[in-house]
Amino acid sequence: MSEHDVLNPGQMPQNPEKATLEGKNKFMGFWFFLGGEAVLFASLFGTYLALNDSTNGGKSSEELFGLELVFIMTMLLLTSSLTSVYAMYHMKNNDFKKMQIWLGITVALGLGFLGFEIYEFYHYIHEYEFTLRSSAFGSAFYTLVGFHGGHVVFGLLWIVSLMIRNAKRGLNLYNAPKFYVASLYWHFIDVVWVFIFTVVYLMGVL
Amino acid sequence: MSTLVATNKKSFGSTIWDYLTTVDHKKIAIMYLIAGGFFFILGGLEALAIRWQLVQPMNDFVSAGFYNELITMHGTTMIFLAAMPLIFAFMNAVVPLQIGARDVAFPFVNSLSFWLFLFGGIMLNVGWFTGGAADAGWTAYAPLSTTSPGQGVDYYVLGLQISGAGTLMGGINFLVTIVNMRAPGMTYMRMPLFTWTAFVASALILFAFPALTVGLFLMMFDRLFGSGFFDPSMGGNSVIWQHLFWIFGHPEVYILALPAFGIFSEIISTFSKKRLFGYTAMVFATVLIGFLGFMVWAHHMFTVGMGPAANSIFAVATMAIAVPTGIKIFNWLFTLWGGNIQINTAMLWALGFIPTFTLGGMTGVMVAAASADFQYHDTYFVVAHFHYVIVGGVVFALFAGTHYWWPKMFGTILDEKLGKVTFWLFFVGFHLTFFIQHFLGLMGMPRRYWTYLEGQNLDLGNLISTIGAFLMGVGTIVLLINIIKTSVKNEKVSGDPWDGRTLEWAIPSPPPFYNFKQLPLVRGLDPLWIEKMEGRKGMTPAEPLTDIHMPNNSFIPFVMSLGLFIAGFGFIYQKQDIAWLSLVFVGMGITLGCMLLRSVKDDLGYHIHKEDLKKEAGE
Amino acid sequence: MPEKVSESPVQFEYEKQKRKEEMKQQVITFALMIIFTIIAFAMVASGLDKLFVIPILLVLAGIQVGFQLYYFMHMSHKGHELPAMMFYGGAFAAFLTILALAALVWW
Amino acid sequence: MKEWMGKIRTLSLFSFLVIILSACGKDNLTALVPKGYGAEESFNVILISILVMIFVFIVVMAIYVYVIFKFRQRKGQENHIPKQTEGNKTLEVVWTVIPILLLIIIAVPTIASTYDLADESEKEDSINVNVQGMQFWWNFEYANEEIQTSQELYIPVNERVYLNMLSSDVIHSFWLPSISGKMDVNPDNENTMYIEAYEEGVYWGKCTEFCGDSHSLMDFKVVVVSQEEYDQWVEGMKNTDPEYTAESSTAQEGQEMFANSCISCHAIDASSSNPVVGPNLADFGNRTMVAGIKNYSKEAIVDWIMNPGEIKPGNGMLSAPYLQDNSMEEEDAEKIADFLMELKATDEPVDSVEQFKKDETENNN
Ligand code: HEA
Ligand code: HEA
Ligand code: HEC
Ligand code: CUA
Ligand SMILES: [Cu+2]
Repeated sequence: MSEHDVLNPGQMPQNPEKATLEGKNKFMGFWFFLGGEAVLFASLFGTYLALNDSTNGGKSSEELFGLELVFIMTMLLLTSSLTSVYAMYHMKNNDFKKMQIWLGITVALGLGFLGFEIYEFYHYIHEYEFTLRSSAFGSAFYTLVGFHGGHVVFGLLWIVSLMIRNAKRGLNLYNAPKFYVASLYWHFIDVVWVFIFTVVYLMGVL
Repeated sequence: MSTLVATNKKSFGSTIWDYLTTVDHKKIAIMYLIAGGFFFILGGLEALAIRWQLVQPMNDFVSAGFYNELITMHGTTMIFLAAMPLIFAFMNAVVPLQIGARDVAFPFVNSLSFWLFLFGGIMLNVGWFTGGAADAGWTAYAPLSTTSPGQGVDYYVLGLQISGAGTLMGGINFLVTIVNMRAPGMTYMRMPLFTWTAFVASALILFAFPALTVGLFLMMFDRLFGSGFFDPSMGGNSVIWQHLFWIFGHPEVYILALPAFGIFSEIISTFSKKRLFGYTAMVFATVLIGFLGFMVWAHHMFTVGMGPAANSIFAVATMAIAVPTGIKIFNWLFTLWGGNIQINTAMLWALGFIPTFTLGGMTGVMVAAASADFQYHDTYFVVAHFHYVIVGGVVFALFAGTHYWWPKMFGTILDEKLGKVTFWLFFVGFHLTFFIQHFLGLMGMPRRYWTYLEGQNLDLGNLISTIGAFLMGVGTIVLLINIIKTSVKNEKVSGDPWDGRTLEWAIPSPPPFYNFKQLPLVRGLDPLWIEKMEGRKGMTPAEPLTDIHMPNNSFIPFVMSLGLFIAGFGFIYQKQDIAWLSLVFVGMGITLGCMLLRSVKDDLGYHIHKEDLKKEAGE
Repeated sequence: MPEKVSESPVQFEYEKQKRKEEMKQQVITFALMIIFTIIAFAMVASGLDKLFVIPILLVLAGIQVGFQLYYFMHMSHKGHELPAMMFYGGAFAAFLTILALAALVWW
Repeated sequence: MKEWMGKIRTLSLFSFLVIILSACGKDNLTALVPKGYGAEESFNVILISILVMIFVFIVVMAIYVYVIFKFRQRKGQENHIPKQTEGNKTLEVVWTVIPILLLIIIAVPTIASTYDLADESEKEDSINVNVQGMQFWWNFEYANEEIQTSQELYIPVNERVYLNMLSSDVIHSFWLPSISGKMDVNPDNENTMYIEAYEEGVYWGKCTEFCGDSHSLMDFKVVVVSQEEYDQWVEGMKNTDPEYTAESSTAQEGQEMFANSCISCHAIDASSSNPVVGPNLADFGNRTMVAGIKNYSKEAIVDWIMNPGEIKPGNGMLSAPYLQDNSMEEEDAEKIADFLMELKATDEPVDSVEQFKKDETENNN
């Protein structure tokens, strides 16, 4: 069996993402990478916590943040996590079409999230003149949230390019790990967001 | 490409192209060795300049500003561009062979790691030619670094960021390789100690480097985009940088030291003709050192003013590391005990290491005593401590590994006589240079002093120290001569010149590009030794002869790294002229384009056919 | 770690069924996560005391992350021992980092 | 705790060690001959740890030397295959437990003295000095006396003096090896440490945190005087006069030039209301050194005025206008020096300073 063939249900391994050595490596390597990412974001969170009162006379978190927007963003991202679980569910069922659809929904939700985030930043900058250069707090805020936003952008680009690239040829053992790993990445983005909305926004307005 | 073309003689151009595109761990190892060796000499020359400036009080061989560039680049070069890559050279050359694998888990990423390191290293040094290299110390404490004029520190930030990305990928690569690619029967507790230390060091890389990445990002934003993380006038705090740097920095020293311990474990066991004493304890100690290594970073910050509680906690945690390290020292001694010790050059380095490192470790525990560190900190006592562990531990290991694995990597054997000359010159020079520095420190000589006043009783010690440094230089030159001589003579050796114990010695030197024709069946610790003791010549295969799947060469890693290199200049100079921002887009475009290309273009590799393998074997 | 391959369509159907069950669980997990989020936001909006709310917020966040990892990212499945170990390694280093930066910087 | 530590120190082995070590190093600069509370505390810990380390090293080296000689390959034995031992439980326990015990021996006094040296219980009732570190000099403001001085800190002997330290640019570190360990001087957080000297004298202080080009030259002195002298000195400092007029005629000319070129950065009275731009010169006539590093003499002062960048690369005085337009002649500088040498808080320098100057000039000839 060549790795390139589209699989029929009878040939589908239980875990297509780990059926080949390459897949197994990718799967393992990506989890390790996420372990490193955890430290990366921790460093950013730590910096944020150290500096969240250093407003240097400028705007503080209480004055800036509104919860409505963040709540909507949270819902969007949480839901997109579920939809990507659906996508992987259909991948394992070897149902390529449905997987693509669910991934599409995931991307749409992610784009929505991103749109709100851009709006939020725009708002802070233009309404409050709160920027990266306003204060150490500003620096820490934009860097932490912006880093997360950057991850969202990268995740979206990644998933979209996978979807386009494989649209014609369907699922096989060569690309299954790629889809799986991209979905892990997406979940991780959500994990980080849980801490961002808790630590930055909720604790910020308290 | 499915025939075995490797043996054909090739033109110079195609050899270069081969190395630019290779994904073979053995060739990547050689590139790491050459690049790391080059940077070692560069860092060494910087060290010699440092020592020459300090040969007498109020010397004016170099200016204050240039001296600061020298120490910064010496430290940075030695740690990031010499010691780490040389460790990576041996990890690449040896780890896949020791676990019986055909390559690392991600050959493409492996080559990317190398090119990122190299371009990052070049970037760091570009500063020399554009008005001054980084001059804020290898630790780049803010706000000195964030306010340092010129572009030197920018090159430091971007160079380290690029090469750090390479290192991080390398770490993940080795983790996955060791987890997934072991030959049948190679359980974790049968892995050679070098592989174990590579494994733990890779885990440390994975968890330590992200902190540096973040630190460098923050510094880059502060310097280039006007943020205020470390700027007190914006409410920032310079101590954040110190924490981030040392959260990375302390594990970093064990990233260097652990593989060094691994190298010595292999050598001591091979040349005592004994199995490593207390193998299980050695593994346990390695893991424990790695674990504890994460909880002690603030011992570099005892004088920062963290308060007595934090100081005490970090002091005690630091001292705890002496216990697993001591376990290692005694296990090595008892491996020697009752052995049949053959003292050749590689072993000489190992034997030189034991007392030297013990001294360095002991001064480590001394500086770990917080209230005593109020005296030692930032003096030559600390300089002496860390050169004892880093040179006496890591550099000795690199020299030892060079002699030990040279046959495996190049198929020739380094000259023993010259090797011993190198050792003695370097060893004596080393102790002359650094032993006296303990006293210089306590006698009132702080580090990073470009000069010292007359009449402070520091003259003699510094003179001796400088003389020692030049002896080390001569020793290194002898090694270079040795390498040239050996390469010119080009006398081939067998696959197992040392009567080795581990799998890398079970295949020819240098190994064929697919490493193992058939994966070996591992039946215990020191698998080759076991087979030899049972009268067999080599390993029993674990599989029938089948087609071997190989990855394709690729030029993408080189281009991808080049893209980041280009973008780096854009980041640095956009501060002066926004037009430079275009370079950022060009560079990042190249890199992201390469990633996209890599992602959408299937790279399935190729197969070496069974028949060709047979033909090659002359069947 | 040889992966089980579903030899026959019958077995494939069986596994499909199993996955369906699991998927239900995922949806329940999701519902819980939404509820937790709403609780968190509501608590903040209600203006309760800081010292009371913050620990609860952190616990809720912790549970949510556990859900993500164990259910959405399948860390509870077989073959995730090493990923789990590595991830916790990262989490450990992460914890120390946050603690240090939050507690020690201004001491 | 100090008692039993004291007893340990009298052990003959230690006295021997101390003698050897004190042979190295310059008096009042070396950390090996402690003459103050902090340095002594640190030194005790250093001694204890050295003792432990000597023990460890002897054990390691004994085994090491034995195995190398005993088990070295002999001629004709190249193929001998020794017994392949796996390990030894008892031994492994031994070399795990003993180091732990040894570490405890070091850890306990370490923690005790770490806490002791951070003790701030007497801060309220002690002399408090606000220390300001700058590239590349030090300013000392006596919090209760409303006076300030630069480069040379006067403290009474056997008194705890609390230093509250803050930097106005990059990080520096205040190190006084013979009297006390060091503490960083950060730009964002004030650090407090105390010093207490046992003997009168002038002590060398160094900046130990890398702070730029002249980091190596950012020396300061601590002048330890009797309580009496201290009180006189403080009194004198309080009475320094911003309107002071020079006595000799050259000095008067010098003063005029000083008023043109220098007064924007340098004050000639010690009031702490003067802004801290350049070192306070109120007591300059009694300085031990010029700019912290040059032996005190008129030539040195002239050299400094003419070319401060040569002496301390990158220092803050380089932006002085007279240096930008090269308007200073050597003779002018000499006159200014005459004026500066007249600036004194007390007619005679304190004994310690006098002694120090004598020693240093002898030393360097
Ligand atoms: C390979 C690199 C390496 C290694 C292995 C070590 C190992 C250790 N280091 Fe070192 N260290 C550095 C590289 C390294 N270090 C560098 C580069 C710096 C300076 C960075 C800078 O500021 O630029 C530094 C600085 C440094 C400091 C900060 C000093 C200061 O700036 O004031 C401290 C403080 O605690 C310290 C402690 C230790 C300790 C306790 C160990 C321990 O791991 C040592 C353990 C080993 C032994 C103890 C010997 C063997 C044990 C026995 C024989 C058992 C019995 C022993 C006893 C009971 C004591 N190191
Ligand atoms: C792996 C790390 C490593 C290594 C191997 C070394 C090796 C050496 N180091 Fe270094 N050192 C550091 C890491 C290292 N160092 C760090 C991190 C710092 C702190 C920096 C800072 O403060 O920021 C430091 C600082 C430092 C200082 C303190 C500077 C100061 O504080 O002012 C000194 C001074 O003596 C010194 C000396 C030396 C010497 C003499 C060697 C020797 O062992 C070098 C021996 C090698 C050679 C001598 C090579 C010679 C080669 C030739 C001669 C070849 C000839 C050329 C051709 C034929 C082409 N080092
Ligand atoms: C731009 C401000 C500035 C001006 C103007 C200036 N100085 Fe200075 N001066 C400094 C600074 C800053 C230092 C401390 C340099 C160092 O040690 O790093 C200093 C140091 C000195 C010292 C050494 C002080 C000591 O405590 O040992 C003397 C003497 C001195 N200046 C004299 C003068 C004279 C005389 C003039 C005028 C002709 C002058 N200065 C003009 C800033 C200035
Ligand atoms: Cu100030 Cu060094
Ligand atoms: Cu450390």
